[in-house]
Amino acid sequence: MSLSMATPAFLIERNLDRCIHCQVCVRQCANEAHGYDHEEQRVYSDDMRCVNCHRCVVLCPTRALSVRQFPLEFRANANWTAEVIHNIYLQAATGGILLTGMGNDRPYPIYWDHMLINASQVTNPSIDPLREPMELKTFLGRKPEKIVIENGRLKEALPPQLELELPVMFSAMSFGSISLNAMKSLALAAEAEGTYYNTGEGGLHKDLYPLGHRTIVQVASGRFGVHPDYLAAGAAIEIKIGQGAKPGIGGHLPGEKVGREVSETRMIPEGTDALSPAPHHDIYSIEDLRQLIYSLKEATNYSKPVSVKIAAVHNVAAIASGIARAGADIIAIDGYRGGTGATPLRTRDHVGIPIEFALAAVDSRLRDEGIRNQVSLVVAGSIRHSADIVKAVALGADAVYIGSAALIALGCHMCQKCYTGKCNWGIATQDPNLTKRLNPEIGAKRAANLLKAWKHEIKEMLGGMGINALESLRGNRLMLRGIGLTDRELNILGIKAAGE
Amino acid sequence: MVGNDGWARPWELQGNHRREGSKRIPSGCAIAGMINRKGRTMSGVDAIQSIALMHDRSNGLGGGFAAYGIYPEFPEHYAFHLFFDDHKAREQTESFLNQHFNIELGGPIPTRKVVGISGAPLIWRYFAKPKLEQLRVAEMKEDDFVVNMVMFINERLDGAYVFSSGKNMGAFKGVGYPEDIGEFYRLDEYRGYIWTAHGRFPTNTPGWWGGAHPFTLLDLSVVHNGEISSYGANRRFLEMFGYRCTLQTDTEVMTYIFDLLLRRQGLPLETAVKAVAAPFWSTIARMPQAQREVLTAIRTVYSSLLVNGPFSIVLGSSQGIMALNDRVKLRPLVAATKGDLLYVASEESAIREICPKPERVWSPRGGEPVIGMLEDAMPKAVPAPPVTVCHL
Amino acid sequence: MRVTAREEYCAGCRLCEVYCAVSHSPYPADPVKAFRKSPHPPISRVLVEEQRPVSFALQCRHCTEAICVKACITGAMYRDPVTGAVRNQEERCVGCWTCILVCPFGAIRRDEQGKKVAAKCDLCAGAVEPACVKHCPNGALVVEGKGGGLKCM
Amino acid sequence: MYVIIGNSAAAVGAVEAIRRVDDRGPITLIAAEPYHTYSRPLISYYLAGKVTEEQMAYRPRDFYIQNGVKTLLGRKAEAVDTRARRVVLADGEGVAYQKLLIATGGRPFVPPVQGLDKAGVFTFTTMDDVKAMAKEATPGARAVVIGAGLIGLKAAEALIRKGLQVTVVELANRVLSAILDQEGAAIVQAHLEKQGICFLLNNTVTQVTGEERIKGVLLQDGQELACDLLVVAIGVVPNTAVATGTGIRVNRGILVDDTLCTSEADIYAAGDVSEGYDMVHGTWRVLPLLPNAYRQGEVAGLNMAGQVAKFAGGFAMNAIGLFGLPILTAGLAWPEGEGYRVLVRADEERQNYRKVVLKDDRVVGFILINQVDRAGILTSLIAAKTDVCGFEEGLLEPGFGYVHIPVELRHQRLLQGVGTGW
Repeated sequence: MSLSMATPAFLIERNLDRCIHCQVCVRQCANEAHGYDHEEQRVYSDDMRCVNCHRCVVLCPTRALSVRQFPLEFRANANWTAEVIHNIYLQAATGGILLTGMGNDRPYPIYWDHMLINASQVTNPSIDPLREPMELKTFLGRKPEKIVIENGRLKEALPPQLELELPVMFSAMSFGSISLNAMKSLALAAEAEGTYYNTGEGGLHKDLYPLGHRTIVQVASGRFGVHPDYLAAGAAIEIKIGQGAKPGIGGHLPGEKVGREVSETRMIPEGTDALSPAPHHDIYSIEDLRQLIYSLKEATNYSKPVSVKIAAVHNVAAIASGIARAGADIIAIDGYRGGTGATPLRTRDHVGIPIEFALAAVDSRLRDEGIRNQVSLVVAGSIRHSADIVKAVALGADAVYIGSAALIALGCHMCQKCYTGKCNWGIATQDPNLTKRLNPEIGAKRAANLLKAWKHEIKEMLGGMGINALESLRGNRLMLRGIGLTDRELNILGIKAAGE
Repeated sequence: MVGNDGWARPWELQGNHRREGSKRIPSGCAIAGMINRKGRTMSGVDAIQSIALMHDRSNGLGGGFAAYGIYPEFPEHYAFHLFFDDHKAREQTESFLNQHFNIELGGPIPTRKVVGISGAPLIWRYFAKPKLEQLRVAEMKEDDFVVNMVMFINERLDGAYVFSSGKNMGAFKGVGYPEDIGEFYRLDEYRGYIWTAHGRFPTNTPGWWGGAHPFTLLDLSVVHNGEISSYGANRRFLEMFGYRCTLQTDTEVMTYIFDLLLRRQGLPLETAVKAVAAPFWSTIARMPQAQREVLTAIRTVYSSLLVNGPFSIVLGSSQGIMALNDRVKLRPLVAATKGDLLYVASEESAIREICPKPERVWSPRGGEPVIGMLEDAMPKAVPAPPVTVCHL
Repeated sequence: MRVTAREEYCAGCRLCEVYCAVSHSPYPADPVKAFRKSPHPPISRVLVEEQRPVSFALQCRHCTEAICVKACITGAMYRDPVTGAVRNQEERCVGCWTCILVCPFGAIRRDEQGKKVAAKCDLCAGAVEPACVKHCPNGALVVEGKGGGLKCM
Repeated sequence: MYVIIGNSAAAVGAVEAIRRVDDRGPITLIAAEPYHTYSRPLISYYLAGKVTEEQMAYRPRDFYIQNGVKTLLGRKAEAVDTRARRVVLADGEGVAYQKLLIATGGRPFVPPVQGLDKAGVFTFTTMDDVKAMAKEATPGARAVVIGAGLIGLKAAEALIRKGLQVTVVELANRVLSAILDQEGAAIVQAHLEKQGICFLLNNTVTQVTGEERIKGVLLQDGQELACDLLVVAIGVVPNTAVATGTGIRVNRGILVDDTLCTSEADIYAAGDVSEGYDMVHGTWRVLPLLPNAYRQGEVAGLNMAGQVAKFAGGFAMNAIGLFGLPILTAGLAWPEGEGYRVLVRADEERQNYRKVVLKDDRVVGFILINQVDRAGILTSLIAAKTDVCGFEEGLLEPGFGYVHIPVELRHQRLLQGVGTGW
């Protein structure tokens, strides 16, 4: 036993004038940061255990609690920051890689916030979405170059498409990384709002089969839960090559999260670690990907679009072009801010590129090659609000995936401790004491409300631009102007500077 | 840019933007159009008179006309109308044209002096046919070849601009009020079975004649009132098909959309219209299944060709005219008939000015086209010219 | 009418108990005062049962043929003819606990802080929504069965 | 025309039941006592000064008016003329009936001891009893209570609270011998002794001394106790007098069937006067408990009004608190014979006692002292004859509740109801 260098990250402040010692905080903290002293008949706190998830703060009936950064400071040093030092202490003590959850939180530029949206004035009318129809319907899937009509009928049916009532879907999040109640919340919200959610690589729990038509079923490197009924149940199939939070590395669901239901759904023994290899071991090149795409299409009788999800990396445009030519109907690109349940800290924070650049580059590249219509582009990786979506569509996206935002709607407070399995909000956990904290009816309502609200906001912004159908915004980069960007950045984004 | 084969590939070019194309200009306008469905020709006087009545809808910064059936003596020749900044540009262009075409006749377009029209460029026209060996080298259909040539000139040849390229038709346009432009071009001396006219109200002063309406490509012409909010989306989609929107005017996009859908993809006019001014999804949902499938497919495949924002247009072709509003009808458009004549205009008064007692006058609904075709033409695709590709 | 727990969504936070106690205290709108102004914490009429991971709140079922009403030795326990709620007239109650002996749900509690009286859910008479339902953070409590109660006999 | 003799729980239960079905038929209620219906168990509270006479009302003052009941209070029913279908009052008046309920309750059992007619000797059942006693129960006076049962101990508690010196004489070897076992009784006795009550067990009064007025008592063991007050609280017996000579069959109490009908048509009996079915013992016997009385009165009332209702039976159960120590019991608490299993958890220091008796995996009785919360769940397990296999270890938990009950049964009970049948 040697000296621990660990100091609390957060300070729990309890206003003793307001605390009624009701112990709600004690009962709600899975990290045991609150306790009750029976002898003194009072509640106390242990700062060391606090992860700042706000569960206690939100539930405290007298608003007696608050959490702050622990005020302990090192000697000021712009280079050796407290975080750097603490992480070294931790690694020196454990010899392990640093794990974290959710997405990249480093202060890199957020390019969404360097783009501004246009609006109509005088020369064309803005449109009031409360009075005029405003269409957000979006189809994802391969589009033929042209249609042929014979005798008033289509000569050939369209390739399979996903039909979205708004250009937002719920990102891949697996049962295992999140709770079944969280899955149900998203699935029900997708059903209510006419969009889709994604199984991630966790398989499809039996309770969710009735919502298969709202499900994108993922096929990832571990092939967990993949079987004919699974493929048949989904509305689309997504091959996961990579994700923004951990480009180039695999996944690891620890055995303690593999309870009976996760085990059944993933088709792996109870209590065993679920290890997803870094690559698909049947895909070592683009032609292998083509084989998998067509195997899946064959397996489902060409009835469902096949998506390929990749992390946004340096030469994403060329990769995307290859994927389009390999037969994918949808390409999902996950930027470096994309979230996850668990990822090595250094990978999360230092690998990948911003989704804004990746999107602009891919859209331009596919148009240059004249194949943009052959695939739909879905982008992910920290889409935070409706304006991000409007900007993404204007840059060229067909739709976006939201993960973190959806979880925040369900109650996530971004404490980044998903990997501990002790999510106090019942989201990133399989502990039955915690999962029941998320009532999927409420979760579904909240997630659906978020989509509803964003739908209204997108319509407002579209109307402001004088546009009444989302497709007229797609790739319409004239609707964007850059602010605070270099010429090179403007050039990559394909937009003009504000004032131009 | 010219490839090793000597063939122009405009889509490989980075635009050397000058002239109007360097800035995108929103504008308001007056439009008018008329057709004699029996194919009987009318003098340009009516068209001038009609558009003149809507004087206040334009601001003197652009006016123009398209007329069909005006060159009966050269029915099979492409009638190229060009603006030249100077004779150097003209000579360079003529050499290019001679390289690729057999020019039957060429010379300045006759004009007369008019008060209020100044700064006119050199305005020439050439009646020409592509050289067969050039077609062979290009391995292209004749119409694609011509389009390519037009794009190349407009994009690459400094000081030259093709503003009309159809057969037995011509566009006449310039900076000024439309009635003055008509006077300037001596349109009273032409007779055509279709006339369209345009008066422009741009919100800046480009001072360049090529920016006026109509915009044409082959025998398609478009006069347009409105601003296309979807311009960026439409344009980037069209660029995938090789179109270069050098002028950044909305109308140019409209022309290319119809060129793509009608000429290159052979869609029926009705279908093309549904792509441009699509019915709302709520309307589609109420349609019978077959129709619903067709419209869903149109909106899915051609979603990027939906023209959003306020507009009214008159599309002219050798087969007829089509007038169309945006689907919400945010710009005025009135139609009227009398006998074999169909009139469309921004204002009813402009029709009554030349046809005081029409048999029927109506205001077309948003997205519902008014189509007037020659009686011996089917109201569908403009038939593509025969393929003349020769494989060696 | 009664409040029913959906135990699969009970987070075990016991805010229902806290708010029940508060709303039956002299300071129904102020939890701090409700707990701190009186010498004893106010008593909740809701009881949360817990044996991890199972937990649920339990309140009076407001039985149709309420055995507590029949068994009450003083006549304090009665059915409100308007709301149908089974209520205890605390000034008539002597705290004999016969109701506790007969209630098959164990939904009546002893309040021995002042005069001994039986404390039970009154559906927050007069309120739009009982306090426990209103303040349950997870929708684990719902008002059910307009009109009828359960059978306790 | 309904006639009810009696004015306590069974009578009120009958009135409320009749009015649920028949809001018009005339009801006449005859009672020997002149008071509005009052709660008999509250007399000890009255004596202790915890309730006023006003607060003893079992139903609101206007209850009978609201329910259209004609009351003949202070009028004793002497006899029933079954042939003429009328009740004969002490003053000779007759009250005709179509349906008659006898709900005359119990009367105190008074043993044949010499001198019980002296002043200062009381029984402890009625309002008149307690009013009389209250006048003489002055602080410092010495009281002897015969009987350490429910009534005797409640009387003793009240007298202590009034400042008297109290000695309880009990023939049995323990207090509350009817409901408690030895171990439970010891806890209660110790608790009461701390409050100043003296107990003389295995003993009884053989003679009352004094002239006009009581001076003391002689006990079986020869002791003599000086006292100013004697309370006779040995128990109650059914007050069946009115049935005498009618042909109504009477054992200890009036015999009834499961509709509470006596051997005579249209004549019903309910409450402490009758013998009801004990579902734990499986026999018909007198169950002198207020909840039983009400429910029997209710069933009788429904049948009188033409409904078909059945009394499925009851069983002994008692809730009593003595100086703040609650004692809740039900069913068979100290079984004799084969096949019983007894679960006990005791902590005498804290006065906690929890005993559950099982037979054939069913709960048949329990005793809870001090930690009595949620006792009703156990009671309902007795009534419903629920198989407790699988959760019997929870029965002894002080916090025993639905969380210990398997999920299916829990949901069935909490969502659909209990359905005990009693």
